[in-house]
Amino acid sequence: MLTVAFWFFATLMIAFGASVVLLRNPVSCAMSLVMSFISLAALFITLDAAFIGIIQILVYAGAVMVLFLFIIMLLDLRTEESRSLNIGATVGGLLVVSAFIAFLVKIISSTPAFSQKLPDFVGPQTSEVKMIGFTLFQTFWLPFEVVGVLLLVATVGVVVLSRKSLR
Amino acid sequence: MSPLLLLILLPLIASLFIAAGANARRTALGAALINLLAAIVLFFRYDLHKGGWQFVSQWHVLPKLGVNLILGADGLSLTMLLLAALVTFSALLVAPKIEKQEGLYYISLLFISAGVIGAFASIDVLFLYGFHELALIPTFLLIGIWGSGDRQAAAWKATIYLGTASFVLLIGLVALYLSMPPDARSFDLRQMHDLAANTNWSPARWIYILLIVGFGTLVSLFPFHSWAAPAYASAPAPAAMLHAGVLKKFGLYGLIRIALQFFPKEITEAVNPFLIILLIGNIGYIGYVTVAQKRLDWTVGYSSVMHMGYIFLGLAAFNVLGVNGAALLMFAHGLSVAAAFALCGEIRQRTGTLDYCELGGLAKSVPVLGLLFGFVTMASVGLPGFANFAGEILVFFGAALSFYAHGDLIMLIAIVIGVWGVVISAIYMLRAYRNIFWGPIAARWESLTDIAPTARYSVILLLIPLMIAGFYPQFILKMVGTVLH
Amino acid sequence: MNISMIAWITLLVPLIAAALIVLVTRTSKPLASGLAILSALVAFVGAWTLFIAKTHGDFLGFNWINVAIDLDHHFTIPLGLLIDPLSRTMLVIVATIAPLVFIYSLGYMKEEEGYWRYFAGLALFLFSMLGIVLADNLVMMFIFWELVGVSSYILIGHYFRKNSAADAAKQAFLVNRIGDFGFMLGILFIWLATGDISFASLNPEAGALQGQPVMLAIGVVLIFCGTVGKSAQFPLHVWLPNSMEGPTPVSSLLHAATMVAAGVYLLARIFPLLAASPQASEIVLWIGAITALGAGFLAIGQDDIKGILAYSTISQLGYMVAGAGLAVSAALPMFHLFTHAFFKCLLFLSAGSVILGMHHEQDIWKMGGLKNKMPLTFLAYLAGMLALSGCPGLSGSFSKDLIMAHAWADHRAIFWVLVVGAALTPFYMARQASVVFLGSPRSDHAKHAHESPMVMVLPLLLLAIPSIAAGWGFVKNIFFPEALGSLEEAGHLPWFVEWIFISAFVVGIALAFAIYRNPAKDPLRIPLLANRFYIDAFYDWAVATIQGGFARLCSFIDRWFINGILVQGSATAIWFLGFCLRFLQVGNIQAYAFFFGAGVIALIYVLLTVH
Amino acid sequence: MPTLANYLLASGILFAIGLGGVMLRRSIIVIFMSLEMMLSAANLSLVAFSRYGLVNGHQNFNAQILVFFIITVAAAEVAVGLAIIVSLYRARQTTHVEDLDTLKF
Amino acid sequence: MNTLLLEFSVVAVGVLLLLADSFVDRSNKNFISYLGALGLGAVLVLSFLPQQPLLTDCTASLFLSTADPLSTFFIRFILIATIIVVLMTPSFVPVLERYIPAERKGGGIAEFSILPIFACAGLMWMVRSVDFIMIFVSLELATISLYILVTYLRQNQASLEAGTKYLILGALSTGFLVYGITWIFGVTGTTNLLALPDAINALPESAHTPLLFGIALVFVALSFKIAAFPFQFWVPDVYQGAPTPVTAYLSVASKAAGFVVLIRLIEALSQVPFLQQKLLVLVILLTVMTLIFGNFAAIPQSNMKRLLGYSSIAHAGYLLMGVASLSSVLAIPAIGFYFAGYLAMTLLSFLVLLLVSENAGGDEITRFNGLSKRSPLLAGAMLLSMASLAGIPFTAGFVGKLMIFGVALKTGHFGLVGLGCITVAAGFYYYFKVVRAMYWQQPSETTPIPVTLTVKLLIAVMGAAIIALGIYPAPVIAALR
Repeated sequence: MLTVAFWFFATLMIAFGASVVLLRNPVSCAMSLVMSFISLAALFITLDAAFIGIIQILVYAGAVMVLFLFIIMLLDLRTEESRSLNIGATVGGLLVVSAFIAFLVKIISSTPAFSQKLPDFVGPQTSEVKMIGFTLFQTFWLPFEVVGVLLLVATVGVVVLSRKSLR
Repeated sequence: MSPLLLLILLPLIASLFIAAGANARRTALGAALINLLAAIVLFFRYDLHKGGWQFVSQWHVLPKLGVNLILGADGLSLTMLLLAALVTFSALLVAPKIEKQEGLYYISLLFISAGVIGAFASIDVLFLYGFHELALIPTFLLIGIWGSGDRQAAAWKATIYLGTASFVLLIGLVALYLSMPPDARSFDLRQMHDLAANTNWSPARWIYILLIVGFGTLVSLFPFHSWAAPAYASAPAPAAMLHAGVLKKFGLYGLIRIALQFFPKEITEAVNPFLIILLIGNIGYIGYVTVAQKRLDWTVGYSSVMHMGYIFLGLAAFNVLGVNGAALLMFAHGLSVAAAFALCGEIRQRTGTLDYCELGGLAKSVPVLGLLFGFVTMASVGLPGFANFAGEILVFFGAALSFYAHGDLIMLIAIVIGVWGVVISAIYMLRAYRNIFWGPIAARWESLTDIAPTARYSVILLLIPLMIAGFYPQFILKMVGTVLH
Repeated sequence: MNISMIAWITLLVPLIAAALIVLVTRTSKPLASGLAILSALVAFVGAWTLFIAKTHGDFLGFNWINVAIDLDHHFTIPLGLLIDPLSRTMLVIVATIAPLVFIYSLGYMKEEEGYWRYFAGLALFLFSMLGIVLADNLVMMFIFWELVGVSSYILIGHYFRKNSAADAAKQAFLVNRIGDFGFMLGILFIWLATGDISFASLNPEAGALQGQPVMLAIGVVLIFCGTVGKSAQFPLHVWLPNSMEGPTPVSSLLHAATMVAAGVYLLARIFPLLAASPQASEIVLWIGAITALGAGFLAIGQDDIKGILAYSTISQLGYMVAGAGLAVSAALPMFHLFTHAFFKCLLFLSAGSVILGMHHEQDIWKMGGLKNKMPLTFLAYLAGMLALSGCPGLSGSFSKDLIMAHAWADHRAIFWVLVVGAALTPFYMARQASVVFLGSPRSDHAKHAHESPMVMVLPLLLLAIPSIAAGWGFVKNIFFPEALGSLEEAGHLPWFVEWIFISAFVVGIALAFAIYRNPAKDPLRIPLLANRFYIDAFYDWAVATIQGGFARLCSFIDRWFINGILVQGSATAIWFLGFCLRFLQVGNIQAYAFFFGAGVIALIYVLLTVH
Repeated sequence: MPTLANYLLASGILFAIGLGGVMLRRSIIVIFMSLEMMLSAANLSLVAFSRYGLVNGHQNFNAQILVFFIITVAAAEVAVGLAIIVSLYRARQTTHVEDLDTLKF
Repeated sequence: MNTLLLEFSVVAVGVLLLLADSFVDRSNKNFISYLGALGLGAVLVLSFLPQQPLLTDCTASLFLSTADPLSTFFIRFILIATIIVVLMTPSFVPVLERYIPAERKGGGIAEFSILPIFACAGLMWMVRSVDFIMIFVSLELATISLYILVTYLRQNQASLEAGTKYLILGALSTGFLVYGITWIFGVTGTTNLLALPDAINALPESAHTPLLFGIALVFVALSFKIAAFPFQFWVPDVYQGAPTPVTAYLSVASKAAGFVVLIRLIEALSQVPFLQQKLLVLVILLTVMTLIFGNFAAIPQSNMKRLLGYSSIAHAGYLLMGVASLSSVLAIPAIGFYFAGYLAMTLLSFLVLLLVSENAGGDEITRFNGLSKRSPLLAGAMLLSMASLAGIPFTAGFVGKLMIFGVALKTGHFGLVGLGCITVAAGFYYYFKVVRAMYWQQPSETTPIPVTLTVKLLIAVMGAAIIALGIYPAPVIAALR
């Protein structure tokens, strides 16, 4: 069952991921990114990280991608004008990508520890959310604060950058 | 308050005043004059019987790393200080009226002066080095702004060349420092002397070569001389005087202080032949390059490169005679070449050219200038009565002695070429004198005004000690003798 | 007032005079000349005092250089005055002739400009010459050796606005420098070999010279180079004739009587070494002989009244050098130096008088019949000319014949060379005499020539006396005591040798008068001689082509290889590297991303593979 | 049962695809999407690692916190990035990288 | 006082300023920057008060190093840099007004001097963090505020382009950072640098390759931050396009923070035997390439800001030389000192550049022609900073180079030192180009350049700092030993 789910969603994720890069129309790119993210979330769930999965769907597939689509619509971006794609860049890019994947494969395959079976889930007594909340506010409160500041900065920045005319 | 520190600070303070808007020329001259007097006093206050470092004073900088600002002077450095003060004063004296940015002009000169004084007055090697570098930018500005001919290219080349060379030198010094026992590392010359014995000498040969190359470039040792002639040719007279007369001697001073005194015999003897070959290049090869020059400023510029060969010969002799001769020659050459450049400037001011083909017969219209130039000519061809001769003689005797001691052929060749070099320098200097001051005079030179009093006095100021030291070399040798044993 | 002080005063007064003239009395003619003459007279008095007092000793002044090599060794170059028979005699010669010439100059230079320069030069010269004479060691002699070089440079270049004069002065200095090159090396060599530079302790057995004939020879020959330069021996003789560009009194004092003789004096000084080294003396001998003969021939080809005398001087110096080379005794060359000084000085001064009378016309073919116009000059000239030609009974014959006699004894080939020279001497002198003084005037100047003022003629007459008498026995005994070296006849000479000398004289004179009885122009004109054996031309070519070429080559290398390729080249290379590198910054994000990715791959690779 | 290797490989490939997108696509928007993709790929392997608990056998939930942070930061980045893109578009009427090469060499 | 207070008080300053900006109703916003400087100054003073170390039971100690010399030094460093940059902004207002659309005067100007303060907080956290999570978030805080600042001139094409490039490449490096952290965490199970060495030592041989993979990716991100070749490509473009104060901030503060993290990482990993050699080789490679690229590519530059961009790459090279010599005790003092000097000379040069380019209307070096006649003060300041950058004695730059090369020699990197000599020569070449323009060339116009009191003060302070550090470096070095 889990296996099937994994293979299904993994292929889905990668396929849509690939189509993000391959499709020409930004909108379809965005849509396939959404799909890829959803299947990613599914994979999270297969890893018993339901909460993260849901966050993923809410934040990414939801908010972020809506933002993307919104901007695309706003700017009314048509498909990339079919300029002759730069052979050199393409070949170089593909070379780099394949090299990267090759390294990955080599590393993953060369490490026995990675081929272990999934250990059974010794989940937290309390609910996952609760647990995350606790760790977040007990142990990780400092980074959390920092992230808070970061969000503030981001808001200010977005206002400064995109507001039509500043007061 | 150490007198030496005052000696260094005075020009800097003066330049501050100038920057604040004081009368540039008067302020500068005043500072230089006080410095000159102070230098003379120190020179004679030095206690010859006690010897060694005197007037020592010290300020901590990085005591843990053995870096401190230590000022002090012994016979050799006092001689060089005297030279520096003399040349500074007369250089400022000959400086013509400056239209554009007079303040900057004098500030630059004062900075060079402060730099050389500091270099000769510091016992700490790092400051010795640093003070010398103080002159880099002022020279750049002086040549670039107020120079003549192809000044910018010359200044550009000289600055980058020298900057790089001194960085190589710095690496050498640091390496020398690092090669000492970790617990007792120091840049203090005196301490370095004591440590020289129990120092880790594995990379010593390379350090030695680094130092030779670094210092050598500053002294325009063949083949690292390309910067010198063009820079001097196009520099304004005072800058050329200070640079060729004093600043250049820093390299030799450093060699005597550091390279010669620390390194074990086997290394120096292993490297010496190459040094000798290079200095043969200076005397023989550059000598003939000088003969081929067609303009006075280039002739003098190249001749100052050539004469370094003699000093190097003295150093390469590695015995008391040679090094004493070298020290004396440093003093002598500093004065004579400064005077030469001063007169170059005077002639250029009047005629606007230094080309042998265009000049001639000036001795009629500017007799005093001619007379003075005659003296300078005779000094630089190494004529008895001028210190140059005494220095060269000593150098030759020293070289002969070391040939006698080691019997290496290359030294013999160096001696023969060195003695022949005296003929070479006679060839070009006499030709210069004959072509500029003798022969029939062209109509347009009939009505030149003779040398200005200030310039006249400044040149005389340079010639007097030159002749004193020529008639009575002990005047200098007594001093430097206290250092070199 | 002790002896050494006198010696020092004698030496230094002229220097002081020179300094004063340059510093103070540049404006006033009488003061300048007065100071100079005064100093010369002081020197004269001092010299004679020293001579009469038969002073002997080495008077140390101070250590000019004194360097402690280590605790108990010092390297010193002392400045001291060595007064011995040799220097005494030389001193007298110099100090006697100098004042005469100084006084003579009063008249000769009256009209000239640069008066003070001239007399300052003379005073400086006197100082330096006395220095050479009194020097007690090689380096000190070298110092003054250089100084006479300078003073001669100044004096030859007196008419510096004439290109010829300027060039002559330069040439004189340079050629002498070439000689000094050897001299200096010689000093170093001797010092290394014997560990000493003072004349007193020169001996061929000292130090490394012990049983090393080759070393000794090298040392002596190197020092002899100095002589070759200063005494204008072949091949460095070219400067002397050109030096005639200077005022005539200068020619007579420096370039005839004293300075050029310094070379011979040097040989006499190092005579112990010279005598001990057969190889060296052989070389010296031949150089001298060749010079004596060659210059004799060249004298025939000259038209300039001073030129003839110049070559004759060279030839006579050749005799002296040859005399030294015979290695019999130091007195032998000195004797000829002694006599020659007087009559050659006399000849030049009278030539000067003629030139002045001829309004600075020096070409003998424009003269003629002057004996009536300037009788006193003619008489003085006659004395000098005969003395020089070796007329029996006059000073020249004694010294010259003595040298040739020794040559017969020791070295037959040299003898014949010298004899031919001895026949040439009367020939060219008689030629000059008859063309200048006899016959009829060849130009207006000659027609209106006039006797010179008394101030010039008096020195002539005074000099005529020693020219005649200097060779006579009693004079010889005064000035050449045994201590200086024997002047005995060289063993037993066959009867005819005397006759060879006399016939050489007679033949020379007779031929000359036969050929040159009042011709309008030179009846025998030999291009080879007129062009000085083309030696000068060769030198000019060599200097221009070989040295100049070499210099230009060096300059070219310096400009284009060292500066161009090495320095500028490396700078350009770095600049170009930077120029290429900056084109990596193509400005395109994707390119950057690609480089980024490539960098990532590279980093991973390095980290994974390096061990 | 899928092994850790599978997850790692899947996420790695997604990451690589994102990288490729950054290098190959011209529209800045899409490039930005690819960047987001890379981040989430990282998240995936992070969660996988934590689930498989290599070190001492049982899960390490700190990873999930990290994932949480990453998502937040990414969101903020997107906001700012899109703002930049908007103002870029306003000024230049383009979101194409080729048009951004006035600064070079 | 509690060391955690520092950063939070900086944040507080920022927030207060935001409030002040929105409530105080003035068209002249300069007071914001002065207030900011004041606040930061106060924090700087705080940082000199005795800091009580974090209690071990305080969870923050998992993320922040307690006050160790390195972090204290660099916290102050970053504070000072920020203060100077904030004080620069008033002189930059005219440009801002030209390039941002404001419906009334002074609109959107305050944020320009407030955002650096938040970035400052981020960097301060960054230099102290000993945990990858903390490093990540604080780095992102700083970076995102810098994205905004770089793009701040919304209607200036260059600024926009620079912003976009910085954004995309920055995000890319973030991706690699995250992915790298993932792998390191995955293999070792920890994100804490201090715990890392033991964790690694406990690892089986087989787990080394994935670990190295992770380390490599983290290195990529850091190299991007410090602009080491081949991750330096953003630097010249972004420097050229960004608003001058921001460029200054980028080149000093964020680079410094990057280096601190790099040093912490390397120090942690060097405790693992099998990593030492690998890391050393890696760093040396980076050093060589960075030195060559930065110095040589700078030679032909004609735009001052771009030149300074290349020069900052070059200096990253020298600093990397110091990092390569970390085995020497003096290495960290050397790096710290180099930064101290670098701060003074770089900020000074940027300040002068800012004034000149505003006055002469451009960043090209030719705009500096004859500056010595137009304003001796500015020319002198620029001369001083150029001399220091080139490494002339009695300037901070010289002592910095001296120490860096010293430790390199001591560690035996002779090759690096040799290369260093050549690059220093190149340095002379391009730095003196500016001097040449200022002193040799004739000015196109001769009107003197007005200089405000603040600027005079800044110039005086920084110039004095350059010389003082050059003559008496002891205090700074002592602070790091």
